[in-house]
Amino acid sequence: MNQNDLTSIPLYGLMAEFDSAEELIAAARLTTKAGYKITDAYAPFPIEDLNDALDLPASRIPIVMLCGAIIGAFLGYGMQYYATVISYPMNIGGRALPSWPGLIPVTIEFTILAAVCCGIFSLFIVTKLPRVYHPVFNHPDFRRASQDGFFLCIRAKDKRFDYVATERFLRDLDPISVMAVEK
Amino acid sequence: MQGGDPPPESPQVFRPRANRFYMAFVVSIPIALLIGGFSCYEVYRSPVWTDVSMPVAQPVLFSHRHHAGELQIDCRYCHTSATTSSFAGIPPTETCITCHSQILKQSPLLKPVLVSYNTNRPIKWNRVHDLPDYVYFDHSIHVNKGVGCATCHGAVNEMPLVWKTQTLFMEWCLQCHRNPAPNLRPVAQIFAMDWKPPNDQATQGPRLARDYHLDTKHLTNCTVCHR
Amino acid sequence: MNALSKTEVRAELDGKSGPQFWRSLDELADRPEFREFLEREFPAGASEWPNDQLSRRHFLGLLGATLALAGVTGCTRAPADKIVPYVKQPENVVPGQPLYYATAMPLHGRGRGILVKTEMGRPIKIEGNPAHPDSLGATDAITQAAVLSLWDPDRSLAPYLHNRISSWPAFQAELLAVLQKMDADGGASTRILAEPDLSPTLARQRQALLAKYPRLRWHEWSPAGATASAPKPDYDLGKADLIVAIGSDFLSELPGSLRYTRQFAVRRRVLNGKANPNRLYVLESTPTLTGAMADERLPAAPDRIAAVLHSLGAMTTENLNAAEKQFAEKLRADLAQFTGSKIVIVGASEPPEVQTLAATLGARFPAAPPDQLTDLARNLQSGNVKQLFILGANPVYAAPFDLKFREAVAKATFAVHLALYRDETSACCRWHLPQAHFLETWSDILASDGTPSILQPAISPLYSGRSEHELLAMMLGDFQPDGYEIVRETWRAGAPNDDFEPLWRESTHDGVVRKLSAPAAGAALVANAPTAPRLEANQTYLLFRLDPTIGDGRWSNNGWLQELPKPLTKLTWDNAALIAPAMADRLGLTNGDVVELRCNGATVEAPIWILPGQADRCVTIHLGYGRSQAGSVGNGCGFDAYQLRHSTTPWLAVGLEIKKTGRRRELATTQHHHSMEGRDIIRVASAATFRGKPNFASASLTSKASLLPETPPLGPGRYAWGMTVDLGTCTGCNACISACQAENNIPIVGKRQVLMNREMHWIRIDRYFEGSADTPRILHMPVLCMQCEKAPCEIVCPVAATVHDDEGLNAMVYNRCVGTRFCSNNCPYKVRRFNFLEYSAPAGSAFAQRQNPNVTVRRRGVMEKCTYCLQRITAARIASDLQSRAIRDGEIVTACQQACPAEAIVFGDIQDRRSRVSQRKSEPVNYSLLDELNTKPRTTYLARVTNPA
Amino acid sequence: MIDRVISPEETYDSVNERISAIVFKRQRSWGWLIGFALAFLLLSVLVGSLFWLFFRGVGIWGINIPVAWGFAIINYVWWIEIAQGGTFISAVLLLFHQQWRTSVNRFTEAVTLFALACAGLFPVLHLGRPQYAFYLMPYPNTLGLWPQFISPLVWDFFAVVTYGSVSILFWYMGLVPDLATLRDRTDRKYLRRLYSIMSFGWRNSARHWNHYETTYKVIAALAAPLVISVHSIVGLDFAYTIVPGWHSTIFPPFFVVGAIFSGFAMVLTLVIPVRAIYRLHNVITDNHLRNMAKMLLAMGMFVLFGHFSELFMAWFSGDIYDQYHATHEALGTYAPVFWITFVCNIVLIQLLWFKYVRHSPVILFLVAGAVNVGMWTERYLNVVGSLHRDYLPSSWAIYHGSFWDWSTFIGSMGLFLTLLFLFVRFLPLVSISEVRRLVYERDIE
Repeated sequence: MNQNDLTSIPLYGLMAEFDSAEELIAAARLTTKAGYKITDAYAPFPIEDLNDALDLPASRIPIVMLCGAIIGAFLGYGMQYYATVISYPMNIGGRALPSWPGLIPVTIEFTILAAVCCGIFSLFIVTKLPRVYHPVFNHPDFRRASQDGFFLCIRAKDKRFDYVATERFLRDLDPISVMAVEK
Repeated sequence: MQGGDPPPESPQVFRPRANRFYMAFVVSIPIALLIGGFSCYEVYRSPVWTDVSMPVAQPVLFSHRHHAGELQIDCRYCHTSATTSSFAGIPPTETCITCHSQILKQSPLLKPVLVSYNTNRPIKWNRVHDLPDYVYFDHSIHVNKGVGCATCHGAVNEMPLVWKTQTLFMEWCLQCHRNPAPNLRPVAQIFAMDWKPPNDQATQGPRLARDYHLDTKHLTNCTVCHR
Repeated sequence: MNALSKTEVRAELDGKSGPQFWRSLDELADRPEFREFLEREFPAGASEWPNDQLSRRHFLGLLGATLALAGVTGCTRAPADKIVPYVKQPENVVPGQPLYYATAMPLHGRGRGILVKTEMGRPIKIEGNPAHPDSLGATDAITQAAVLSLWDPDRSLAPYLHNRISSWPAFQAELLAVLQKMDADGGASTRILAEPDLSPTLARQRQALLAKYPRLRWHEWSPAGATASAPKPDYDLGKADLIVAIGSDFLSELPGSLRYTRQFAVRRRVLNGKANPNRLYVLESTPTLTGAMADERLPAAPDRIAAVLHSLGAMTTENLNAAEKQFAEKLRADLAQFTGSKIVIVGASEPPEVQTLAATLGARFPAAPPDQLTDLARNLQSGNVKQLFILGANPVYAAPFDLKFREAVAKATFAVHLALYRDETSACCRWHLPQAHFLETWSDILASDGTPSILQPAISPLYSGRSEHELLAMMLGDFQPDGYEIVRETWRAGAPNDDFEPLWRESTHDGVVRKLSAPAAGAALVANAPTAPRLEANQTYLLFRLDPTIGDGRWSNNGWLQELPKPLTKLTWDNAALIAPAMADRLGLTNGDVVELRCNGATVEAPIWILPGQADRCVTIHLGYGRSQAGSVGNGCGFDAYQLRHSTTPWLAVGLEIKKTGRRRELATTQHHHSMEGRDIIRVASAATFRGKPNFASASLTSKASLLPETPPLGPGRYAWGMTVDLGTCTGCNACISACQAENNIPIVGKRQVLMNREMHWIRIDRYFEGSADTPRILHMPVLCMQCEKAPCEIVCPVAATVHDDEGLNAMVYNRCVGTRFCSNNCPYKVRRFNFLEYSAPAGSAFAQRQNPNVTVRRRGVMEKCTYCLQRITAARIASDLQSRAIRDGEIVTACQQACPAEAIVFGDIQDRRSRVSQRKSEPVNYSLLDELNTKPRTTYLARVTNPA
Repeated sequence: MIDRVISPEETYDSVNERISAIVFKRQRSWGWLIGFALAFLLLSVLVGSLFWLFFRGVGIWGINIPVAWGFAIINYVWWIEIAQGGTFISAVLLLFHQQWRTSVNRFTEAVTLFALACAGLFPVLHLGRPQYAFYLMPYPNTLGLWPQFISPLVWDFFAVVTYGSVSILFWYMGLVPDLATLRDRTDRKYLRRLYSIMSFGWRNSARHWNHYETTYKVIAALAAPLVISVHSIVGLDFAYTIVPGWHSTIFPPFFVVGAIFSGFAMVLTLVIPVRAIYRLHNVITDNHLRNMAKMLLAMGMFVLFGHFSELFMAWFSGDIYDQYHATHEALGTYAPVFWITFVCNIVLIQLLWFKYVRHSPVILFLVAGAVNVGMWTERYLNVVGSLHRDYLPSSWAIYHGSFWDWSTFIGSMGLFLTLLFLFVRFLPLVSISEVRRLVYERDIE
């Protein structure tokens, strides 16, 4: 194939498939070293080493969850305080108002529930899921990514992306195959 | 889930637009819940459920506007026990006859009344203000402690057929039991249909509350209305 | 009156009993015909009164019906409701305000003064009449429950001819013919069997009748053995320092018992830190409430009672066993010591031998009631009697078995039976006539001390009932009898016409007649005294007693009384053969074993109930059960003790044989465990101990520190309601339970549910036995909601359905309750009751008419409990607020307090130092139950101070 | 070391195949059909009982005053404690890097969910007026009223709701990658779409895995205190009161360990047959069973300690009511129940000291089953034993479950089993992605 018709196809990126997790990790390291930023890897299970290989920043979702927890706690206690002291104070078994130890359990539950919901919610946001159509699925063998395939993808929007150069670069990492993925 | 088939040779499961459908679906769930909840909340408080301002048909076309409004007949003339008993009292047929043995004897509107009087069969009125049976409301104490008829029953003197002007929800009872002052009237004004809170109600209300020995702390006890 | 539709209603309900009966009423109530039927009933009843002067108590069925539903809790949106006014409003009826009428209730031939509370014309509650000597404002359980019988849909609704529905005119037509026959023979072949009511009007009519038909014979009989003529001894227990009761339950079974209890209690009460109790000796064969109050009690078989009494006279104690000897010696010493201020009472049911011995100690007793039934039965059998008029009595069921009364009645060609129910006797008579309930009739009756009262109706007859006076008037030729005029005529004789009216009005208003006089009541009697059995040693005795709740059987169809736990056995819905623990061991019997009792040649099968304190060799069986025609509630409960009752030995039979059958019968009791397990629940001390250590009840307790703030978070309110229960004077008579049931719309649940421990009484009386099983000390303790200031029930309720109000009431908001039952678990006193099923009377049923419109009727799945009669507190608060004054001490009286003859219950504001309840609480014997739990109960107890020799 | 939790001959492919085969290859398994039929039968018993319950009211049960709580609460506690096991294995063991959890966590989480479904049923059923259960929920109402927040039952309500939602989220989150695997392993168009939707189009991107892993761990970290709070609250339902035998500070921790105890027992009783039926010995190795057996033993000893401390406090406090309860429990009305509990929960588990027992699935299965029984009778003792004789002897009474008590209880097992049978049939009952990772870790070792 020659230069001009290649550029005419809208590209998502170049996808290289590897034989094993180890090779994928190694390849990912080199790719990052080579200065490619907008890259991604696909493996049938989470691999810690991939994160620094692609130098992915640590996820910030826990911070969101922490905020959620704090908000939940205040909501929980606040609601109970309002109900028992402000909205309709009642003499329950001659207990003080508020009898705060009794309000702790519900506060705890609120805290945890809020944190977890925030976590799940932000996970959807950062991963931009649900997304049932995605260019990577155009790759004929991509179905193995969820079974025993290991893929490395360099995105076309990467500054240093150049079809020919990048393809050669990937081939040098001796993958099973390198393939262009259309948008 | 829509999205249509991708071209047969493609390994894709869905077409691109499927993503938009999916996202729309996901987002719509919480929105639907919010709208549903809110509308329940609103409907329950709306006349659809509470019958507020919905005139109630009666076996006799009796017009409060005419009797209480135009003729200026005092509430107590018919609702005799309002000041002395828990139950305000519905006038016996006799009461109607006292006047109507002279006036409008022949009017067809009056027929059911005469029939009742002659056959000794009572008239079955339809309740307008019907509290649940586990709520014990006492007219006498309210009327004697500065709560006017119109405060709860509205301007009956302008109603041809009577309707509810208040929801009679517990929260409605409570707002007055918690802070009666704005609604309190001097004894003389209790049966006045046209009473409006004077400009100095802010000062007069609390004063009346004191004079009537109202103890709001006690008024919010469950035992005041429920037994 | 549409008799036919009534028979249909009856048909619907026939053969149903207990809960099914309530349910079927429910189904019935949904049918339009039935609603129409109800509506037709009540105004019809009203229009029957021609007399204008009576119009004020016309029965206002329709408005009544709407308000009766005021009890029913609606769950969701309220259905479109009708509101129905009068056509002509009776004067002094204010809708929503109750009216009280003073009248009297006939009981064992004597009258007990009562006040009837009517709401919108419906009698819903009976209170005692303070002005009446036999009430003094108190009532007993039966009086409280009588109002339920008024509303009983099983009551006879119309005259019946040979058990086929007929009418009064039809009866009068026949009566006319009969009267002509009687004129011919002067009433020779005519007999009247009446209950021994001490009623001047009845006496007057009897005399008139005997004058008109000189050869007519009038018989008086009741299974209770009471007679109008026999003079009853009357006592003033207040004066006595020493009381000796020999087989006499004077605290509960005599017409004057309420007064005696009041007098007795005065002496037993700890007042201002001082106690000067009288001393009570009780010598009896079967435990009674009086026995439970005794300082010295000796259970003994009749022959041993005779022996003990004899030894007192003979100044010797040989051939007495240790216990008897001890008792006899103490008693002899005290009899010597307390000369003058002593009273000896002997029971009417004791054998003559004992009575005569007791007389030597100064006991007065009525002559053995002459038995007039035997004579009647003989004459019936021999065919001398053609016309028989039975007024109220039920001889076919209750007559001694040897008289074969069923066959006897059949011999009379014209037998007429006037009664509340179509019972066993009605079935055998040519005519059954519906009797008007005593709350529906004009009459009069004397109290045990001879004070007359006028009975005035609180409501016109619900059905076509007539009073016995009206029937007698018919026999005297007046076929349009008017009960009102008949009674007035009796009394008019006593006063010149012009001042009669005010005196009459005063008498009817007060409930006792002071300034009018009536002809002395008394009857010409045919008597032949029963022959008493000889008291041989080592015999087994069979004792007959009236049932403590349903009496001689006349209350069998009263659900409240059926479910009321018998004071000592705590049994409900059943009677049993009571035997001593020792005897049970000998015979190898346990509770519920069915045995065959053989006596006087008759046999009956009865379940065994072992009762500590029962005398050895004595078996007690209660009359009144085993009925076949009582009604849907009473049919088939228990066994018929009358089947063993011989006319010659009405109260005591000798030579009883007991045979095990191997079968068992489940008996429903409300208390399974009878020992206090050494827990400090009921606190008792002798007068001596008390003088040494007045605070013995509370001394042991040290107040425990609490981390929780002591004052309720919302601060105290205007009042702080509290209550004291005096265990020293409580006799455990059950009046409070019955009163509470009437006041608070408490449903009955039936035997099955009681067996599952689901009875609903808000106040119960715990009964414990202490000491040896043969001669135990019997202790009573009324337990109701303690209204704890630190209520354990409230903190566990997830929906705030039970919370405190600022006056210290532990409120129960039924419509908020979701039924987790957590509150009951956490209540250490277990005073909460739960509607496991739909127990309450269905709306539209006759019983719903009886319900107190000021108390919510609880539906299925809701917890309920005592709230110190909140409705009465609210009423008083509104009344006082309307006058801008504080509630006065004693202005609020709870239902239990009002009924209590011993004034053991005191209620009031504990913030007010001068209130009676505060004073009671300041007594040294004041203590709170389970106070180590720091629940801070508002209900506290006054420990019992006894006075043993 | 690691090959003790995954057998050497397993590869990515074999794992994928073995597990997804259960879902895809619907080979005629009569066992499953019959089992499902039975479960469904029991479920219909439940439905019938509920119909009668709502028609007549809770009076159809044996409950009374004083014993106002009966089977409903017993079953509630029993089920919710069973639920505990799953969360503990999948969450707590995850935090402690116990690799052996991976092959069982999916299944145990499912057990958690279904047990929770049963548990959640009973608090509502046991209400006298279930139609008003929503009163326990804080929501804007026309009454101006709120729940009574210092009631343990309100705590319970929030605890169960939280526990339920967190468990579902946690469970489903773990499922997503496996659903993606299923999506990619089938060629049936509609199945692919279904799984594609269910897996939100998961594509195993390293960037996603990064966030996924972190969140999963944090949620696990939160689930641990959650389960502890939940079971402490269940314990407080009793300890909060003043009932002799309930009012005891040991209860919250006692209930937590009791929960882990019965949780593990139930997992064992279910895992042993399942792995036999679906021949999963390579992923769920004997070693898994041994570990769980050890946990069972450890928790059993904690439970024993709980009992002991109850007795000790009764004696030590000098409270006559507690003392009476303690002695009456072992010797009184419900002595048989007590001794059944004693044998099942305390005597039998001592067998687990022996290697032989821990190594024999059959005996393990029996012991675990006994513990399930024992935990139920133990709750019976807790609820009924304490209530039937409290302070005033006058109100003491006997309680025994009615026919409808039993039918409701057994019916609830039907609900549980039905859900379980559907689960093993239609969803991967072992986490494929995590086992794949095991294979990987084994290989690099």
